[in-house]
Amino acid sequence: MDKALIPEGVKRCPLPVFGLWMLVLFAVIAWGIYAGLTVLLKGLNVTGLNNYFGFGLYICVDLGIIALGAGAFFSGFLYYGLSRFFPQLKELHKIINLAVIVGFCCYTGALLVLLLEIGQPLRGWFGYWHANVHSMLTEVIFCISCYAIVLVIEFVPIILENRKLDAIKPVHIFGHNLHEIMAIFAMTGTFLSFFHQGSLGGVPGVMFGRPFAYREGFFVWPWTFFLFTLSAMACGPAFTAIICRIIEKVSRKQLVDRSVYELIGKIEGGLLLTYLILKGLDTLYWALDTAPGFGLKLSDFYQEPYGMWLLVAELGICGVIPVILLLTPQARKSNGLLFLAFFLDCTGIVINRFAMTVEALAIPVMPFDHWAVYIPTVYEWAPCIAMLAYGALIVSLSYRYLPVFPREPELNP
Amino acid sequence: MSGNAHSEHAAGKVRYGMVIDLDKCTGCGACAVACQQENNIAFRPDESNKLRTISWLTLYRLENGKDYPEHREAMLPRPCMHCDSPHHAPCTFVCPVNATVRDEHTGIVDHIAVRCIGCRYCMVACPYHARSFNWWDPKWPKTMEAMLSPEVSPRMRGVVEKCTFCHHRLNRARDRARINGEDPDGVEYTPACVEACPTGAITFGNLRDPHSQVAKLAKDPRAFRILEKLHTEPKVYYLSSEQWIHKQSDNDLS
Amino acid sequence: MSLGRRAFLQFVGGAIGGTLLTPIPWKLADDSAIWTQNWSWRPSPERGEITEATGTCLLCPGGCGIQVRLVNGHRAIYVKGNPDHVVNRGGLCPVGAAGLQYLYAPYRVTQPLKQTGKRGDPKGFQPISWDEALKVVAAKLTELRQKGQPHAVACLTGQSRSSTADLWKQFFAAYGSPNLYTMPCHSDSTRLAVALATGQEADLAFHLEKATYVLNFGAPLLEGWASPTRAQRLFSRWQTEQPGVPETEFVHVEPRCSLTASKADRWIACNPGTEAALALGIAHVLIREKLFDAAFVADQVFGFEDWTDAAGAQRKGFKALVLGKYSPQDVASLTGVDAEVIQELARQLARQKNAVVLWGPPTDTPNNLYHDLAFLALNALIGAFSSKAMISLVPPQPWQALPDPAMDMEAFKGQGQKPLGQPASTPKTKVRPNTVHAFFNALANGEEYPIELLFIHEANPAYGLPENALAVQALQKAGTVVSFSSYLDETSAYADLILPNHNAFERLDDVIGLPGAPFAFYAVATPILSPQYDTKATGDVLLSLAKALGGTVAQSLPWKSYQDLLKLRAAQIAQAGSGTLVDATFDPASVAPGAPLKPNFSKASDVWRKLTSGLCWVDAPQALDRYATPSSRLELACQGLLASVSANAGDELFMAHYAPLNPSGDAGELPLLLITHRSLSLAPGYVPNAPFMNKLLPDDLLLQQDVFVEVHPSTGKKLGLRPKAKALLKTPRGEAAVRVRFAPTVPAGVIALPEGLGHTAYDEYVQGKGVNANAMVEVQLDPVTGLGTVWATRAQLRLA
Amino acid sequence: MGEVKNSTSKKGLGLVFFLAGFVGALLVGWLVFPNLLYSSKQQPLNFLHSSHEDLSCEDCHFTREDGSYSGVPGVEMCAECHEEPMTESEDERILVEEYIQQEREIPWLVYARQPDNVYFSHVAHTEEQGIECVRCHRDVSAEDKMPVYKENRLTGYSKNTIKMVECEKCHAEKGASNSCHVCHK
Repeated sequence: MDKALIPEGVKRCPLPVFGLWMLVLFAVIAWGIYAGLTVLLKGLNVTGLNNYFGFGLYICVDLGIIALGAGAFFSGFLYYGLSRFFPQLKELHKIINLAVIVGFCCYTGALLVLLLEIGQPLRGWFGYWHANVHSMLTEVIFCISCYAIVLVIEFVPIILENRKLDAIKPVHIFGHNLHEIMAIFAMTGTFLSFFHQGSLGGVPGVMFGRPFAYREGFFVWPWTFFLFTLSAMACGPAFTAIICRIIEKVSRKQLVDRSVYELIGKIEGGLLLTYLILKGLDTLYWALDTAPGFGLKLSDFYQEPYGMWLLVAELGICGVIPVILLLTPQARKSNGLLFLAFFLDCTGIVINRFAMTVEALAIPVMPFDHWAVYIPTVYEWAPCIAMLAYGALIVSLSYRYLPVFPREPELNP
Repeated sequence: MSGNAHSEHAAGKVRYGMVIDLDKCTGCGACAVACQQENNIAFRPDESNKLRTISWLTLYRLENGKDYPEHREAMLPRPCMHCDSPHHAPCTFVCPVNATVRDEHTGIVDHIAVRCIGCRYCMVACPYHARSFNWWDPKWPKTMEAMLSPEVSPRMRGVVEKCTFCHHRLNRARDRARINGEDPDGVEYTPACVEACPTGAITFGNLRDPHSQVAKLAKDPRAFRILEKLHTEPKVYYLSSEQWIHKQSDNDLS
Repeated sequence: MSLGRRAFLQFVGGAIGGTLLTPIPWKLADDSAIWTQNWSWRPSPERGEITEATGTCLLCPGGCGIQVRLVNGHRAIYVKGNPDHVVNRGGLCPVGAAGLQYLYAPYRVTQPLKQTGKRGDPKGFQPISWDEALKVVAAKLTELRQKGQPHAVACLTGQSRSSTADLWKQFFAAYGSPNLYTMPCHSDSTRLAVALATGQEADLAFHLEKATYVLNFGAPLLEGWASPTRAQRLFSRWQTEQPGVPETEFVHVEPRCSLTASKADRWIACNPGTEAALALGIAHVLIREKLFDAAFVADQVFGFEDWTDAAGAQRKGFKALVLGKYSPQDVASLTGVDAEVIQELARQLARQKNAVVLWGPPTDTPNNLYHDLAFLALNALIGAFSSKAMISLVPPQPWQALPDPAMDMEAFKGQGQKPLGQPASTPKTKVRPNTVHAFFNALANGEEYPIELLFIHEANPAYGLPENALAVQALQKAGTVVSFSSYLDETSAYADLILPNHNAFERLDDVIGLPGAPFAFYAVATPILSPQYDTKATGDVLLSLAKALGGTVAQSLPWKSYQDLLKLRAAQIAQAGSGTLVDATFDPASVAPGAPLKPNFSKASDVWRKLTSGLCWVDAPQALDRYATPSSRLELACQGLLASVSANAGDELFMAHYAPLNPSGDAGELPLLLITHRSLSLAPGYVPNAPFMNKLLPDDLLLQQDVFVEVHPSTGKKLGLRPKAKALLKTPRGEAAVRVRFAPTVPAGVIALPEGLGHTAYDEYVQGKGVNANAMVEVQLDPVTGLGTVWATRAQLRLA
Repeated sequence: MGEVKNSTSKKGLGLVFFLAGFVGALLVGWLVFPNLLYSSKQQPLNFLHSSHEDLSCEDCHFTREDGSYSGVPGVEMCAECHEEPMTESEDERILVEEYIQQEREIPWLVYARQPDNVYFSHVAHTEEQGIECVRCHRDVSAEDKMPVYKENRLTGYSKNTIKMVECEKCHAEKGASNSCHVCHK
C-alpha cells in the first residue's frame, strides 16, 4: 500500500510486518515519552541521579550517542572533503546517506534527552540568552543546535529523494541544489563536529575540582580537545557501519560493497591507534603528574564497581584489540572480526564517556568522603531506550522510503 | 548578554571568608540548623538519603581510622567554600547560563536559583559537594510556612542551591551603613551559622583585612583548607591541632 | 484538495511568521521563565518589618538567652542566641536553633481536647472549651479530696526548674498528695548523694571555668549535658589558648567513643558501667601513694579512717575499704583499663592545681547511689571541696520560698501517705527521692493504692521514660489522665483531657538554676510572640484550678496570674539584696563560693525590667564548709544510711563502692551489652527531633525507617553480620528491627543505640524513624534510693 | 498563459493565505494576547495621595533603621486619622469597617511588587543618588484614581514590575555593581 513511497528498484518487507515493527518502536517511544513526561512533571527525583551523581545515564548516553553520531560529519568530511585527494574515499558515497541519517538521529535524539537532563526544562533557553562563554556546556548547547540544523539540512536532500517528493519539480530542483551544496554543509558540520567533540573533550579542562577528569594546560588544548574529536572520528563511522550491517542482516540484503566496510575498518583502525597512543599519553601525564599533584595515585581512582576493569576494558579490550583487528588485513576480511572490532570500538567510546561522567563522579574528591554508586531507574532507561527506538524509527522509515543506499539495486539484483 | 560580572580575579580589599576551628567544633549541628532556618531550606519527611537532601552546610564525620579504643572522630562543618581560584571557581566556570558568578568585590560565589536551569554541571564541578539539587518541589507543613523568612527566596524544584554566606545579611548591612552614612563596601556582618555556633568555632569576616580575626586565624599554624592541591583557593579555612585531620584534608599518597 | 493543503501550509507559515513578530512567543518565554520561578505551590514568605524579641529558651533546662526575629511582629522567622546572655553568650544548641519548628509544628494541640473514643486513639479527641475542661478537672479534684483520697492524685512534670514546678509543689502540698514526680534525671541521685554526704539539699556546682584538669566519668559533656550550650562554651573556653592562663586538660572516661570522648584531650575507654570502679581505683592510688589532700581529709572528712557507728560498732573506713578492694590490678580487671593507666591518672590528678571530677550516665538517668558517692569521694580526695572550691553547692535560694501552704486535715493525711511504690530504704534526707519508676511500676501493677487522677506536664513518659512500656501500662491503669502537652505526643495520646500549654516561645516562664553551673541562677523567659492558638499556660491553669477548689488550696495559691508569681520572685530577689543581674560579661571563674555577689539593683521593678530584657540573676554558690551531717563533716561514710541499710550490713554499704546491679536475661542467649547514647542533633527529651535536625542525622545512624546499632566489626563478624545489614535486636524488654553499623566506637561485645528515635506520635516528619531506646533498656531500681537506674542491658543481635 | 496565470494566481492565492495567517497572527499577538495574558484587578479600596497631602512621603514610605524599607503603611497608620469615617465614600466605609475596626491589614496590590528572589534596596536608590521615585513608580501626586492593577496570569506579577534587563542597564550606566547578590536573594 505504501509502494508509491518506496524507492524504485528496491524491495521492502510487507507493510504489516513493517507496521508491526513500527508499533514496537512506537510502543517503546511511548514508554519513553511517558517516562520523560513523568520526569518533567514529577521532577528528577524519579531518576537515580543524586547530589553526587549530577550526571548519569542521560549524560552518558548523550555523549556516547553524539560521539557515535559524529560519524556523519566525519564521513561527510572524508567524502566531500578528502575524496578529491584520495580517490579511494569515493567509495564512501555508498554509505554517506546512512551516516547522515544516523547523525541526524543521534543529534536530535540527544537534544530530546538533553531536555530531561536539566531540572528546569522550561528555562532551557537561558542557555542561548544568558550564555556563559567560558562554560563548555554553552558550547555544547550551541554546537548541538548547529549540528542538528546542519544534519537536518543534510537530511533534507535524502528525504527529497523520496519518489513522491522528487516528483514535485521545485522540490526536485531544490533537493538537487541541496545536493550540490551538501559538501559545504558537510564540511561545516565536520568542523563544527570537530570543535564540538573537542569542546566535549575540553570539559575536563575546567574540572579542576575533579582530579579524575581534570586535564591541564597543553593537555586540554589541544590534547584532550583532539582526543575527544579523534575518539568520535574513530568510532563514528564504525557505528554507521554497524548500523548498516544490521540493516543488511534484517533485510537480508547487501547494501554496500564489502570494500566500504574494509575502508572504514582501515580508517577506523588507524584513527583508533592514533587515539590510543594519544589517550595513553594523556592518561599517563594525568596519572604521573596531574593526579599526584592532587595527592592521588592511580589506584585511588578505582574501586568496585568502578574498578580498574573499566580502564582495561576501555583501552585494552575496546582499544587495543580493535586496533589489532582493524589493522590486520586478514582480520578485516572476516566479517565477524571486523564487526566485532567495530562493536568494541563503539563500546570503548561509550565506556570512555561513562568514565568521564559517571565514574568521575563516583570518585570521592575529599579524602573523608565516600564512594557512591549510581543506579539508573526505569525513568532513565526508558527515555534513552526510547531515543534509540526513535533512531531506529527514523532509520527504518528512511530505509523504507528513501534511497539511502545507492548501490542497493546493483548489489541485490 | 547579562550577568557580565568582572571576571578578572580582582585584587580587591574585601574577600569574605570563614575560619572553622575544628578543635572547638563539637559537631552539635546548631550551625546547620540555623542555616536551614535562615535560608528557608526545604525539608522532607525522610532525610536519610544524604545524596538527595538539601544541605547548605553539611557536617562530615571524620574518623582517624583506628580501632577501639584509639578510634577518634571529629565533625567537620562544610559550607560552600566560595572558591577564589583565579579567574573562575570550579563552578562558575562551567555554568552555561551564568547562574553562578563570583562577585569580585566580595569574593562571594552567588547562585541565582531563578536563573539556574538545573543542569547540575556546577554540582559536578564542585569537589566539595557544596551544592544541593532540588529533587522535589519544596513542601512545608502548612503551619510551618509561617516561619519562612522574606529575606531569602524559597527555591523550587529543578534548580541547584548552595550556601551564600548569608549574603542577604550583607545587603542589609550595606543598607544600614548607607542609612548611617557609612561606606557600604567592606561592612561586617555575621552569617547565621556563625551566630548559632555555641562554641564560637566559626569566624567570619574579611580575609583581606589584616586586623580582622578571620584574617589572623586563616594564618594560624593549625589552619588548613580542604583539597589545597586542587588550587581552588577556598575561602573557608579550618583549624585543627590533630594531624590526622590535617591528613584527611587533602588527598595524599601512600 | 491540493490547493487546500498548500494553502493551509502557506497560512500556517504566515501565521508562524506573524506570530514571531508579535510578543507572544517572546513574552511567553519570558513569562515561562518567571513562572518557573514562582510556581503557585511554592510558598512565598510574608513580607514586612523585621523586629527582634528577646527571651529565654525553654526547650531544655539550659536556660539559654535567645533573640527571635519577627516579621510584622507576629511571625517568628529565626532564633539566635543572645550574645549578651550569661549562659550561652550568643550560640544555641540545634534544638534551640530549630525551635520554630516546634512553635509552628502541625502536631501542636491548638485547643483543649477531650478523648471521646478509646484511650490512646489520637482520632478520638474532640475539642472542648477551656471552661468546660477546667470544670471537669476541678470536679474530679474536689471529688477525690472529699473521698479522702487526695493521695490518689499524681503528677509528673518535666519542667523541674521553673516556678511552675514550685506551683505544683505548692498545689500538691495544699491538696495533700505525696505523688508529685519529675521526669527522671541524674540529679535525682546526685542530690541524694549530696544530702547524705553533706547534709545539704543542693545542686552541685562545678567550677569548670577555673579547672585546669577535668576528669569526667561518662557525663555527656558535649551531647547535651546540663546546660548544653553552656557546656559547649565551656569546652570552647578550654580549647582557647590564652597567654598567661594555664590550659585545661579534659580527660573523659567512657566505654563508647562518643563525640565527647573524641573531643577530650584524652579518652579512657572502660567497660560499660565500671566508671565508679575506676574512680575507686584512682582513689586507691591516691591513698596508697599519699597523693590526696590530707589536710582537707583530716580536717573536714568523716569516714576516711575506720569509724564507729551510732551503735558503737567499729566500721571500716573508706581508706581501708578502697585500699583493700580497689587495687589497680583489681580495678583493671573490672574496667579493662590498664593498671598503669589507673596509676597514671591518679598521679596526674593529684598533681593538678585545679582538678575536678565530673560524672554522669551517657543518658540523663539517675545513677547508682554508691557510684555517685564514689565520685563525690574522689573529688573530696583531690581537694575539690576544699578551699580550692572546685565543687560547691547551690541550695534553694531564699527568694525561691513560697508562702507556706495552708494545709487542712486532708492535706496532712494525704501528705502522710507514702508515695506510691517508694521503697522503705529511701534515705531520710532533706531531698525527696524522685522515685518515679517505682511509682509507675506500682501504678501499672495496681499495687498499694490506685491513682485516680494523673497530671502529665511537659513530659512524655510514654516515650521518654526508660522502660517506656511501663509508663504506657501505668497510663492505662490511671483513672483519669490530664495532659498539659503542647503537642500530640505519645503520652498525650493516652490522655482523657488535653489542656494545651503555651509553646515554649509563647509563654512567660522562668528558669530557676542551671545544672552544674558554679552559680545560683534565675532567668525570666518572656514570650517571644503572643499565643497562636487557644492555649493556656499551665501555671495559670493551676491557679485557676486552685481557685476553683477554694479553701486552703486557693489560699495557698493566691496569685491572680502566673505573671504575678514571677513578679513576686523579682520582688523577693530585690528584697533579699544578694546576687547581681548580669550579662555575658560575667565570668563564672570570678565567683567564689560563700562570697555573695553585690546587688546591682534596688527595686523590684528594676529587677523585673532587667530580667525581662535578657539579664539574669546570679549569685555565688554556697561554700562547702558547713555540713549538716551527724559528724558535721563531709561524710565518706554516710551515717544517714543507717536507717536505710541493715544493721548487719557490710561496712561498704555506708560508703562509696562499686556495686553494679546485674542485668536480667541469660548471658548465653543475650551475650551482648546494649548501651544507649545521646547526640546534640537528636532531641531525646520532651520535644521530638525537628525536621531540620533530621538532616543532621548521618545515614549510618538512621536510614529511612531503620536505626543503626553500633557494633564493633569483630563482634559483627562473629555474629555473621554485615555492615548495613538488617538485624533483629532483642533485649529482656523487647525486640526491634535495626540495621548494623560496624564501628570501632564500641568495644567487642558491646552495642550502642541512640536515644531520640522511635517516635510513634507527632507527624510523618517525626514518627516511624528508628527504635525508641527507652523501649529496649532495662531499668533497675537502686536498692537504697529506689530510683530507676539504667546501666547496660543484655542484648542479642542477629541477622534478620 | 492560463496555466501560467493559474500558477501565478495559485501563487497569488498562496500569498493571500500566507498574508492572512500573517496578519491574523499579528492581530492576535498584539491585541488579543495581552488581554489574555494579563488580568485586571482593582485595589481593595481607592487611595489617593492627593487626599493625604497633609502627610509627607516619609510618613508612610520610609527606610527602617535596619535598612529595610517600609513602602506600604500598616492599617495602624491609617487608624491614626481614620479611627472614625472622615468622609461618606464607600472607600472610607470599607477602610473603617472592614479593616481598621477589624484590625486587619489592607491587602493592597503593589504595582511595583518584585518577586521573592529580588532584593531591592531603596536606600541605595535615592534622589541624592540621582534616582527619582518616578523612575520606577508612577507619579502619584496628582492621581485621582488608582490605576487598574494588571497581573500576569502566568507569573502572578504586576505588569509594572521592573525587569532585570532594565536594572542591569542602569547599573552598567551608573557604574554600579551588577553582581548577582546585589539584587537577588
